[in-house]
Amino acid sequence: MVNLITKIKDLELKNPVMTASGTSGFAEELNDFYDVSLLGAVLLKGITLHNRDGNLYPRMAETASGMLNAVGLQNKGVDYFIKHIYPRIKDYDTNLIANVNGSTVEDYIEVTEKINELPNISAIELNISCPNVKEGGMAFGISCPSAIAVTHEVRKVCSKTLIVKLSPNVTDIAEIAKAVEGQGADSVSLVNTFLGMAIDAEKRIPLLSTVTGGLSGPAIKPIALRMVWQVYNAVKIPVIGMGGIMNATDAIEFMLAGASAVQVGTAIFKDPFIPVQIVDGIENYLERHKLNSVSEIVGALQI
Amino acid sequence: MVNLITKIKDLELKNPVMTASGTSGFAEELNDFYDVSLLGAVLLKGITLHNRDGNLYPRMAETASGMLNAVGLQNKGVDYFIKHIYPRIKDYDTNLIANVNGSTVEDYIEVTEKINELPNISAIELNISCPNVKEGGMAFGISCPSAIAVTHEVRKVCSKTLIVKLSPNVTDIAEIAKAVEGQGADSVSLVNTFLGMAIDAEKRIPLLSTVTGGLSGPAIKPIALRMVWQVYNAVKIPVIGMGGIMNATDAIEFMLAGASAVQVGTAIFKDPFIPVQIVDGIENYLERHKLNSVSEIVGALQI
Amino acid sequence: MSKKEVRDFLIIENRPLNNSNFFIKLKSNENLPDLFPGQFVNIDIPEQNEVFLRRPFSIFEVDYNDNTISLIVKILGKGSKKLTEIGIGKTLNLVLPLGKGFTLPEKSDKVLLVGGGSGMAPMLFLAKKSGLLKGQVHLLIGARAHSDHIVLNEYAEYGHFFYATDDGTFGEKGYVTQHSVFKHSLSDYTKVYACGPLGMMKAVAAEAKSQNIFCEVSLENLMACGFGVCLCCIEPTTKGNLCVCTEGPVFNVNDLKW
Amino acid sequence: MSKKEVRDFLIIENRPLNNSNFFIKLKSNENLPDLFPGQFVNIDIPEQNEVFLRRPFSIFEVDYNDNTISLIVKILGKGSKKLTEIGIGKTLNLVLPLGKGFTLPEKSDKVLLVGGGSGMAPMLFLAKKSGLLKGQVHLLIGARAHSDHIVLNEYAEYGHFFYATDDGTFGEKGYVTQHSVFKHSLSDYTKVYACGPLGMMKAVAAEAKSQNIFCEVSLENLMACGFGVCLCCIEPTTKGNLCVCTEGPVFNVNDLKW
Ligand SMILES: Cc1cc2nc3c(=O)[nH]c(=O)nc-3n(C[C@H](O)[C@H](O)[C@H](O)COP(=O)(O)OP(=O)(O)OC[C@H]3O[C@@H](n4cnc5c(N)ncnc54)[C@H](O)[C@@H]3O)c2cc1C
Ligand SMILES: Cc1cc2nc3c(=O)[nH]c(=O)nc-3n(C[C@H](O)[C@H](O)[C@H](O)COP(=O)(O)OP(=O)(O)OC[C@H]3O[C@@H](n4cnc5c(N)ncnc54)[C@H](O)[C@@H]3O)c2cc1C
Ligand SMILES: Cc1cc2nc3c(=O)[nH]c(=O)nc-3n(C[C@H](O)[C@H](O)[C@H](O)COP(=O)(O)O)c2cc1C
Ligand SMILES: Cc1cc2nc3c(=O)[nH]c(=O)nc-3n(C[C@H](O)[C@H](O)[C@H](O)COP(=O)(O)O)c2cc1C
Ligand code: FES
Ligand code: FES
Repeated sequence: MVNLITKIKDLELKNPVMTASGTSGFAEELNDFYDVSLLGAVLLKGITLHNRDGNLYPRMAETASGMLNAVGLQNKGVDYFIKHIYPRIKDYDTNLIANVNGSTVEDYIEVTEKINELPNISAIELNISCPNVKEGGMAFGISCPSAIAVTHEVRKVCSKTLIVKLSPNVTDIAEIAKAVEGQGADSVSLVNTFLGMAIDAEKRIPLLSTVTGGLSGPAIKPIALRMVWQVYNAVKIPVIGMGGIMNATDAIEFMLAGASAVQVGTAIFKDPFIPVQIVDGIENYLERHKLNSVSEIVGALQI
Repeated sequence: MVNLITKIKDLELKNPVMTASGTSGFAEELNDFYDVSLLGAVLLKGITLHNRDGNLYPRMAETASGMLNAVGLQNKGVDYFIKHIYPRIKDYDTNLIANVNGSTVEDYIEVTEKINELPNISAIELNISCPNVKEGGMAFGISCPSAIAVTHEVRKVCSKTLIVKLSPNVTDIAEIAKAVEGQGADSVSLVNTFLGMAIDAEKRIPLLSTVTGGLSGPAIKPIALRMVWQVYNAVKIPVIGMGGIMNATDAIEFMLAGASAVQVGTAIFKDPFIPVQIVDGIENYLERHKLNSVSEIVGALQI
Repeated sequence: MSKKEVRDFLIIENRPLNNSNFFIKLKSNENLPDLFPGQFVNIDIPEQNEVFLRRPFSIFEVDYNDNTISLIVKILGKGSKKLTEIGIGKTLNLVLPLGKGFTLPEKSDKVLLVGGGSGMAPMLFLAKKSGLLKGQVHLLIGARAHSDHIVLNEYAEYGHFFYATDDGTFGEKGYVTQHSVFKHSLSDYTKVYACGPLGMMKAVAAEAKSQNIFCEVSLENLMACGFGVCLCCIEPTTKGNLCVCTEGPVFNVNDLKW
Repeated sequence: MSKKEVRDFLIIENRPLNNSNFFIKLKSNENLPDLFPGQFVNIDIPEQNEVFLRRPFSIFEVDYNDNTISLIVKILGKGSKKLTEIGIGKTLNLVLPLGKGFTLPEKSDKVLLVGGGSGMAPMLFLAKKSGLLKGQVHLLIGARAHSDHIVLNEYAEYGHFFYATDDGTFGEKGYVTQHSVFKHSLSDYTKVYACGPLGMMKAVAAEAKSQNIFCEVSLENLMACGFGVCLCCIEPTTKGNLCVCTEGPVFNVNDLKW
């Protein structure tokens, strides 16, 4: 039996496979298909301080080997989450990780303070990389000073494992990773979506109500993999990799590039079972390669 | 008959379709398939001051809807080009545009000076965005000061139309575009390839000899399109768009987003006739939409 | 909510119904879950370089005896076209059952089902499943021209059919909402259901609303996941932005912001 | 250089030769250009979501009378697998003719053709096209085991065949370079040609070089374009980095940096 246990600082996962925020609802929808306790963690959909309706329809456009989304953090706000959703999901036997969003540093602090009180939330993923909101979001994640500012403040009120989710829409992602590491982030997760755009040539209009949206899926995998490798070589904290992972081979590539764990996003739309299949596929890979523990492949790329 | 004539500053193209540098050799290889005079322009493969062997094999990896390359500007140097290649191609009845590269500002200047002497080269594309060379290349294109420095110097010695080719590996491409516009660039072309990476999970090695390489093809189209739109809205000079264009619809999307002309790169590897088919497809689109001139669709996206 | 599944089906029929709509019958090895009119499946399109996401299609017919479901697929773009080209004996991978179906009519109801094109599929399923007498079910079917009409004679036993075409080549000339059944007798019905082009559904809804008649429509918003995790398919409603894939695709028109 | 083309071919045969190699015959509507042993075609793989670029395959047989070309395709990954699954009657899009072929032998030559797996294809084409008497052509074919061998009896008239298998289940046991023909009689040949796994070609090349025998090999470097524009397929040679797709795929081993 190979050992799939993965540690993100103090947080222990039964395996390195998580779902990505915004692609797996509040875990309940996946639990309609299978027992989510098969997964290392489920990232909950992005939460903000107040109710957000999100952006107008259409919010989605298919692209070559990928998709654009412009959901814009639709959610009912942190209080609704705590009162109505958390009680329903808190006993799932997996790690639930909250994805915290804000338009201002104060927003981030307040949401974090509230989530921090919930015993069955294992960790907080600080999303400073949402490209689909007018204020805040990605704006925090594309410059070092703002990334530092928000991480610094949130760290003070967050006693749980703190993961900072990075934007790929930057010149030097390693620099941002180092900056948030310096503020006490326990881990960085990357990448969020790439800012992209799609057009209906016949109608001469954008396909998204917001004109631009976030690109995800296999199309972005080569860039995401490169970024994970760069960040892994720049920081000491564990890296969580994602971006276009569709199968176990993809997941293993991210781990070889330096990811301690992976998140699976858009693939879930293709097939909600993919995260579970990836767990099996990693186990199988380790057995075939006669490795005892999944930690042995983390950063094991031979250059 | 619709009017396909396109102007990039003083440079007149019979239609807005060019090939992209590094994907169409020195025009001769395409001319083996069809008469290159059907095209608006052919971008010649990147030229440097001295002979460059390029990077080691393997230089290529297929990815989802795209490919990575790590050619590294293999070429025999500008003098060889002038003596041996230019005489063979100079009479093709299309616009030949030289793609100029360097490791230092002095390199760029010297290559430009030499190319500037060649009467049948219509324009110079200053490549400050090659991700596959250790020195220079993309390093110039990812910060405003260095982009300004090289454009400023090259402009002084370039009396031809000067196009600056931008890197997408930046936080704010519009800022770089404005910076080079300020130095007298006649046009900007974008995007060059995205820095990416691919791994052989079984062998645990990178698929490229250089570990990272440049991502091109349909995978990047949504991001490239967004960047063209951002740059179009930021500068007054004509924008040349590219990144994953595979057919006339893609080309028209780039033009609607603001590109005065387009370049077709990786698609040529799939089918060398694609640039020609795109010319026909644009003509057909204009007729169907009862438009007289291709210039009417440039930036015609309705927001 | 019943457990959702990802399941392979065998294509056992794939044939044109008219120039743009196909009938596709799929068979499973195992028992089918309960499926209701208005529910849909999400299909992975095989062997197509350009389609990335699944494509949703309403369930048209279900046979629990031989574990088959049937669809009516209209060729709209790359994915639907590919579906109609895949040969018998090949496998399709489906996610099902998805969405909430129509509110089934009561014994006392008299219903009008308004359909167009592939929007026929859930209407016919509903007619069959309604449990009403033939006289209680009127089906008003619209199309551009005669050649676009899907005529399925075997459904004659489930209701009375009325036809409208834009060009008058079959049934009455004009839109469904201009059809005599709709214009003059709408108030005869206790429930109106519609599925088809958005413009048609909006016109039906407007009339039903103004006459205060119960009316449900089935929306076809663009979907990425189909099971409620992506929030791409939302429709603005009086209860906020709701997911069409889980809170719909069937909505009471009173809840919509039309 | 002859004009290059992008052309559709019809698949008229597609059948296994052994457990991993397929024979695929393609027919064109129009006359074929001249094609030489060692040249290749670049095939667009249809109906495969995961293959983006074309895949290169050596020309095995050409029939100018019925405008057919044949290939031997070994299943290596996604693209080659898909090719072997595409049914007769379907269309494949090819770029051709690509690359430079082998230097054809002179009338006085005695040649040894060393092939392995799908590397047989250009070797058999060369044997047929050489114009030499059967006695002047020796073909030494290697494989892992008997079941991996491709035996094409109709080629017996073009040369004498010798076989080697790693496990001794067919012909002599061992690598081709350990075969008696190779070990003891290499100096009998005036020209040696090889196509197959890199290790095999390198071993053959080393021996031929040491004995100063003319030797050409056909390389299979990864390609993006296949016609000289991308510079991805380069091989380091005494003349610098050369494109395998235009300056090769056939190289004289003296020019290679092996
Ligand atoms: C719940 C539900 C049930 C459906 N039931 C059926 C059914 O029973 N039979 C049937 O034929 N179709 C049905 N549809 C519609 C069907 O899903 C689309 O026709 C199909 O996804 C189109 O895919 P494509 O690849 O052929 O088109 P694409 O190539 O993806 O698109 C072609 C063009 O159509 C537009 N388009 C595609 N899908 C939609 C959409 N859903 N809404 C608006 N515009 C769209 C695209 O933007 C594009 O302009 C249903 C849709 C939903 C959401
Ligand atoms: C000039 C030339 C002539 C050829 N002639 C023939 C022929 O006649 N018959 C035949 O069966 N094959 C031939 N090949 C090889 C053939 O092109 C590859 O087997 C095919 O491209 C593999 O595609 P795939 O999608 O099946 O494999 P993929 O799924 O793309 O790859 C599977 C694995 O094989 C590796 N791989 C793929 N292609 C190559 C390659 N060219 N060199 C080294 N490793 C590779 C990949 O890196 C990967 O690890 C030829 C290649 C060249 C360049
Ligand atoms: C529809 C959709 C909604 C998303 N919502 C969120 C979100 O709320 N918070 C967040 O941090 N990331 C969000 N993301 C980004 C994903 O978590 C992930 O970073 C990205 O999609 C890349 O991974 P993938 O290619 O595997 O999908 C969303 C992505 C998609 C496609
Ligand atoms: C194999 C290869 C070589 C390239 N070489 C160059 C080059 O020499 N100079 C340059 O400016 N861009 C070069 N590029 C980038 C292309 O010109 C183009 O910017 C990029 O590929 C995006 O367009 P596409 O998706 O249509 O290929 C190269 C791209 C490829 C794939
Ligand atoms: S399609 Fe994803 S939530 Fe409805
Ligand atoms: S494959 Fe492109 S140059 Fe050889």
